[in-house]
Amino acid sequence: MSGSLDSYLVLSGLLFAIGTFGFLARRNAISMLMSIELMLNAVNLTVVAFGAFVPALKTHAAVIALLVIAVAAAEATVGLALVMAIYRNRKTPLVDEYDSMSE
Amino acid sequence: MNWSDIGTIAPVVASVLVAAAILIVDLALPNRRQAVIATALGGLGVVAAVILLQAGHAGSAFGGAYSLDNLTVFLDAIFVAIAVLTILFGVDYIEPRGLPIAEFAAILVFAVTGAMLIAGSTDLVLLFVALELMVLPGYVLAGFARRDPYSTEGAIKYFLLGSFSSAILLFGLAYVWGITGTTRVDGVAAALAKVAAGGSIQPGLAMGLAFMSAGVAFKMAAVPFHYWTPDAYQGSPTPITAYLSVGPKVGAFAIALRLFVGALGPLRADWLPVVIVLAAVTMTLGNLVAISQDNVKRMLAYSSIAHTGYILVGLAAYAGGQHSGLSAILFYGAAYTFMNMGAFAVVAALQRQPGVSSQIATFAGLGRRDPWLGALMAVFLLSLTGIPPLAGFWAKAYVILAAVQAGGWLTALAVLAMVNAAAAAFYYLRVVVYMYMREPAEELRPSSPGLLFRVGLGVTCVLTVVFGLFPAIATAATNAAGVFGG
Amino acid sequence: MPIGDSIPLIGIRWDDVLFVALAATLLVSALLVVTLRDIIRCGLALIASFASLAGIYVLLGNPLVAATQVLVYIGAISVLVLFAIMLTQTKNAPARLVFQTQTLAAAVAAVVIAVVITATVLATTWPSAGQRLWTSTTDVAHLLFHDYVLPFEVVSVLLTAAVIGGVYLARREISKDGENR
Amino acid sequence: MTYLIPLIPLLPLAGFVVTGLLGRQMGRESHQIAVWAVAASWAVAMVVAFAALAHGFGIGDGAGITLWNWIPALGFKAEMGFYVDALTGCLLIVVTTIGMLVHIYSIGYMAHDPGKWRFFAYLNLFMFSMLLLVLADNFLLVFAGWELVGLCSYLLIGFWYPRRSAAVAAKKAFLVNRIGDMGFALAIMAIWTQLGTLNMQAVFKLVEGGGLSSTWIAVVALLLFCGAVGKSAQFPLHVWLPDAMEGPTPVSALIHAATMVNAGVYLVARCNPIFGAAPGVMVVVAAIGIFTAVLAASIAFTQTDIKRVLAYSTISQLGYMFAALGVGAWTAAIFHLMSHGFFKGLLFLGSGSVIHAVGDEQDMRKMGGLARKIPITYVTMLIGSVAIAGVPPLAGFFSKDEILGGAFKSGFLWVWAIGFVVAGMTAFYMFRLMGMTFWGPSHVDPEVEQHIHESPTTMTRPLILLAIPAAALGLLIGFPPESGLLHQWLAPVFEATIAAGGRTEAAYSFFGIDGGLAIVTTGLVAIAIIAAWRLFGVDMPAIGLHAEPRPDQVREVSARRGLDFLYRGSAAKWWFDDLNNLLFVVWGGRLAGAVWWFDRVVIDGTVNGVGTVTTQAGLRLRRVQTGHVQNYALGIAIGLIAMALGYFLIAVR
Repeated sequence: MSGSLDSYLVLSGLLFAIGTFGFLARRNAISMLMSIELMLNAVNLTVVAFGAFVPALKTHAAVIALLVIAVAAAEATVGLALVMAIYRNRKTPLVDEYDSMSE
Repeated sequence: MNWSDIGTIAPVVASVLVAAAILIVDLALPNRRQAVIATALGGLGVVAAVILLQAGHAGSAFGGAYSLDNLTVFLDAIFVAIAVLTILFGVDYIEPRGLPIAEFAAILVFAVTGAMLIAGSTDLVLLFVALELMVLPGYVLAGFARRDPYSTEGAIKYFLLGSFSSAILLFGLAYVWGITGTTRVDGVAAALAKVAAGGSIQPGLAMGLAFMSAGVAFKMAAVPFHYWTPDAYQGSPTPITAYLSVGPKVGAFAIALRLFVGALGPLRADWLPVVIVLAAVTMTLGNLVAISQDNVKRMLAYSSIAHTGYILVGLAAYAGGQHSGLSAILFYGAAYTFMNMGAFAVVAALQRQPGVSSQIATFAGLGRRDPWLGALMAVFLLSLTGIPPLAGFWAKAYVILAAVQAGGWLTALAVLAMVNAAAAAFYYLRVVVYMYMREPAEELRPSSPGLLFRVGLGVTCVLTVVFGLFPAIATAATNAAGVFGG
Repeated sequence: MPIGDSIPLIGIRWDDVLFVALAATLLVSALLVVTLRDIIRCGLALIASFASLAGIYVLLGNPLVAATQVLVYIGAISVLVLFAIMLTQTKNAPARLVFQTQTLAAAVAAVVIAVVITATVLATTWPSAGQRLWTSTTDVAHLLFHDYVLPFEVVSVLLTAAVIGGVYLARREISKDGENR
Repeated sequence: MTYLIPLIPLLPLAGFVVTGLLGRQMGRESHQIAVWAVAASWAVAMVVAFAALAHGFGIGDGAGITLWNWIPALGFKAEMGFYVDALTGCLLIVVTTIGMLVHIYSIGYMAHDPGKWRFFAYLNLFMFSMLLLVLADNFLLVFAGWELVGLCSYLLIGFWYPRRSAAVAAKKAFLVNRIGDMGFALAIMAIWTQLGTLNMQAVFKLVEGGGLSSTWIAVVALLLFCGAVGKSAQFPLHVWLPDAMEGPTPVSALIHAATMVNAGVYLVARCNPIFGAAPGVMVVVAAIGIFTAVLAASIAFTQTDIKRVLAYSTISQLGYMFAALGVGAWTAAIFHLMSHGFFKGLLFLGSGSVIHAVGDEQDMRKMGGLARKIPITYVTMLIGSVAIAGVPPLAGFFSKDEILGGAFKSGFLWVWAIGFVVAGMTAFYMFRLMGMTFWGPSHVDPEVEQHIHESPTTMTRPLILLAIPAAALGLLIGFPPESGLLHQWLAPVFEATIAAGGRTEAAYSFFGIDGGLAIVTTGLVAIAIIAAWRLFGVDMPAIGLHAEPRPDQVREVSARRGLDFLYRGSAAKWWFDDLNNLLFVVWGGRLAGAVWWFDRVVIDGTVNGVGTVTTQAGLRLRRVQTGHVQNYALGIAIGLIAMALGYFLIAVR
């Protein structure tokens, strides 16, 4: 089981779907951010799994994973800063209350 | 890494240095905004010079991760022009609102650096990282007026959806990488050529394509991945909206060129139907919704969605076997950049005084209140409509002609594009009507923008007209840039 | 390995046990992240899922990524998230305040995506070696500073830009901004 | 001489730029530059036009000048160039002459309008666009001019924008025109994909050389005709022109009577090698043209707004021109275009003078008896009416006679028959207009009546100057019929097409078929004029017409007349009146009413309906944009799933 690429890819797919659900369902901006982190982790798991089973990709996977982690960190920085900024204006982190521009 | 590698990516290095220089000047000389602006504009001038020096040269650096070719030079030039124009338009707007120029300029230059990297990247990982470098500063810029609820609201929506789509794009990239076994564009293309020769594609690859297409479609604001556009555009400070409407969009099409044309070119028969549907839905929906907008910024946002659709027609024409579709995309990108930035700049000029809204009523009587501004807006809007002999006409003509040449379903797409172009006249000219055929509701002072702003407006207007009268000037470059990769 | 590859008597491989355990932890904690009503607990569950993922990376023979996962995700990002939670003073809330009105649709969409991915994965023949490969850290370093040096440099620029932008957005106001629409 | 050509459009363009940007500062003198620019352009155009006419250019050997190569890309050749031959020359004469006179007229007409500078700027821009359209040597440049005249028309119809109806009319004109423009654009695409060039003369050469299959020729011709239908307000795209009368009267005269609406006729005539090779399409052209002619004429019967009568008359006359094109009477069409340009321009400017005199009143029921009060306007308009009615020897007689004769002799008997009826109808409604406006008792508001005065000389002089060609043009260039000066000029342009059609024109026979037709037509016209005069021109106290003169309230009037039978003086008079009544008012009125209903409800309704549906769809779709970021995200997720399924479908294909 742990010896097949399929099981890891399915695992990462499930993680991605859980992240998607969180992103679509949660009202809190920070919860949505956490969901995005889950999705990015799913991507990383995919990458590392490919690296672990496909000889040509062996070392590359680690590098790509590292770069993705760094990008995720940058995204989190900007995202949390934006949450801070809008919290100061609106006094709520609930995203669906940010609808002053509907239609 | 060696010196020749650095030489190849010189424009990117230069623009990172410009961003650093802006911040250093701001630290060294606080409250000297002229120094900051001079540094930014001068630095970007140097970047432009470096790009021009590279024109005609070709090469690759970092083991094939980055390629210098005519496409890179052409796109780099557009991106630098976008940066310069954004700064020219931004100063007049940022200043009265007490926002810092240095941060604005530095973040903008970072974003443009990312865009320039996209233009030259021939490696999937570099492509993704460069994309993030382009969009992350974009989120910050969208929320740049951080005390303004609209600005931060637009920014957080842009950020959340943008990150969501980045994750989707990345997921797709991971699968394509896993199947082809390489991140280099030419390697991917070679692997996929084998796949394409073998007949049908594997489900895993199809899913990777789907996720990537969705991610890229989001970045270029194609329907149904466009939802972020109206809110982000309306909320952002207007000169930044001008930037967002062209910078990330041309950047997204640069990705499309490098990724779909360069790497996924062998599979173009597979993604052609998707692009056709996307193009058709995008331009139709963008136009339909634009018709019912009363806020000019929002109207221009929807119109920019429609323009995405027209540009996608060029991409579809390429996939349909018509190589001229690529130069058509590039011409469209250049023409769209100048006319759309110009249109947003006029909105920004009106909003120079804080508190002026971008509702269409603001434009009532502009033709008499401010004949120059009105005339410029009219030129930009007519060009966006596609009325000859302005740049927008040729832009549309080229993509549609390429589609017609490709034949088949693309002929139907071309006809649909023409129907859409005809319908679009309705809402663009509505603004013209307001400018020339309505009495202003309240008497607004004529806005007298600063010198820099006027220079920017002049440049966009002249280019819009010149590209219309002498499209040959641009087509020489687009034709050269349209033959890249394979 | 001194204790052998598989559990004595039952014959299940240790690896498989570990994998199942870690995968279960990962999925359960991830589900908790998206379903718990108290956002602080969500944050803690997030840390748990990051940790179990690090374990899976080790299992996949990639200790370097595992270490980075612990350092960056648990050490930095989680802390940032927890800080943000504190700063926005979000409290425990009833479900209707936590979830969107479209939760059901979201669940359906997520399930469809999960099914699509799973089906695709199972329907595809992967160019797999059939066994796990171990990644040497030296090779990674070599590759990072050779093939991937440009993306690496770009990431450093990206982090710089993110920090500048983040600081600008999050720092307290000094001057008053104008308004616009 | 060729180097003079670019000056013709560039002078008005310069005038537009200067007036547009500096006009407001020039105040009362803001018209100067615009008027002088057009006058200079007229002078140059006259030189060029007469040089071209005297030279006798044929297809492809006209005087051309290429300014620069417009687009070299895409294996595509289109030059920024101009081309002048005899056909261009004819159009130049009409456009620049009427354009100049309208400019002069507008000095007086718009004297008190605060937006005068804007008006003159637009007029100049229009002149530039129209001249560009006429002079262009390739289809793309024609298209550019085509779009620009549409834009100017839009700006000028809506000039008095505070009137809501004006803004609506402007929008409608633009949208309806866009439908036609799309046909034109598709035609350009088709030509380019099939022939690889857009230079008109090159295209014609290729078509004549058999470079295009007959199917494609028919497709291209039909698409081009679509464009012409929109611009020249032919059925079913005619709905915009009557509404366009909301614009200032000089605009109606210049754009909606004398120049822009002729663009469609010009385009078809210019593309005669293409149309000549598509006989099926020619029948369509003739049918649409003659149907429009009779439709519009019947509507003109019952209109009470003086400008609307003229608008429907214009549509009707344009229909005549298309009928002429359709039957292959090319020269006759251009002849009618020229003579119509002059007399309809005259009539519109005259109506403007009338409206000016009676205090901006356009309802003819509130006019009457103006002949003595504004004599110059009256006399010039009378000349125009006689000319359009087709009374010999004025311009309209010759051009109309040639069209009818052409239709008859080419075997299009049905076209001739309908055209013959329309000739009578034209005379009738024009003299109804004259009667209601100038003759009989006055129904002008007494308060306004005191202020009725003749217009200033800047307005009357253009009327007099236009009356001269309206009266004399026919004799000057159209006599002797079918071999006059105009025929000699235009022969090289059309002879190849006519020859290719295999139709040999019989010589004009004064004492044969042609003379007979002319006499019959003239007879009908005379009857119609007399009928209209009796009906609308004479004061009839016996039946109380002066007390309640509402000729449009047809049934009411006729019912009264039935009761008043005994009061009648003579049986002959009764018979005459009643026949007229029956023929032209009761039946005609009912028919016209039905046509009017059809036009307003069905055709107009369709046009408006398309707009409403589009807007509604936009509003519905707009609701998707809820402002909630998760709704957007869900949309993206659904799009992602759809895209994945799409790719799977492609993959298993």
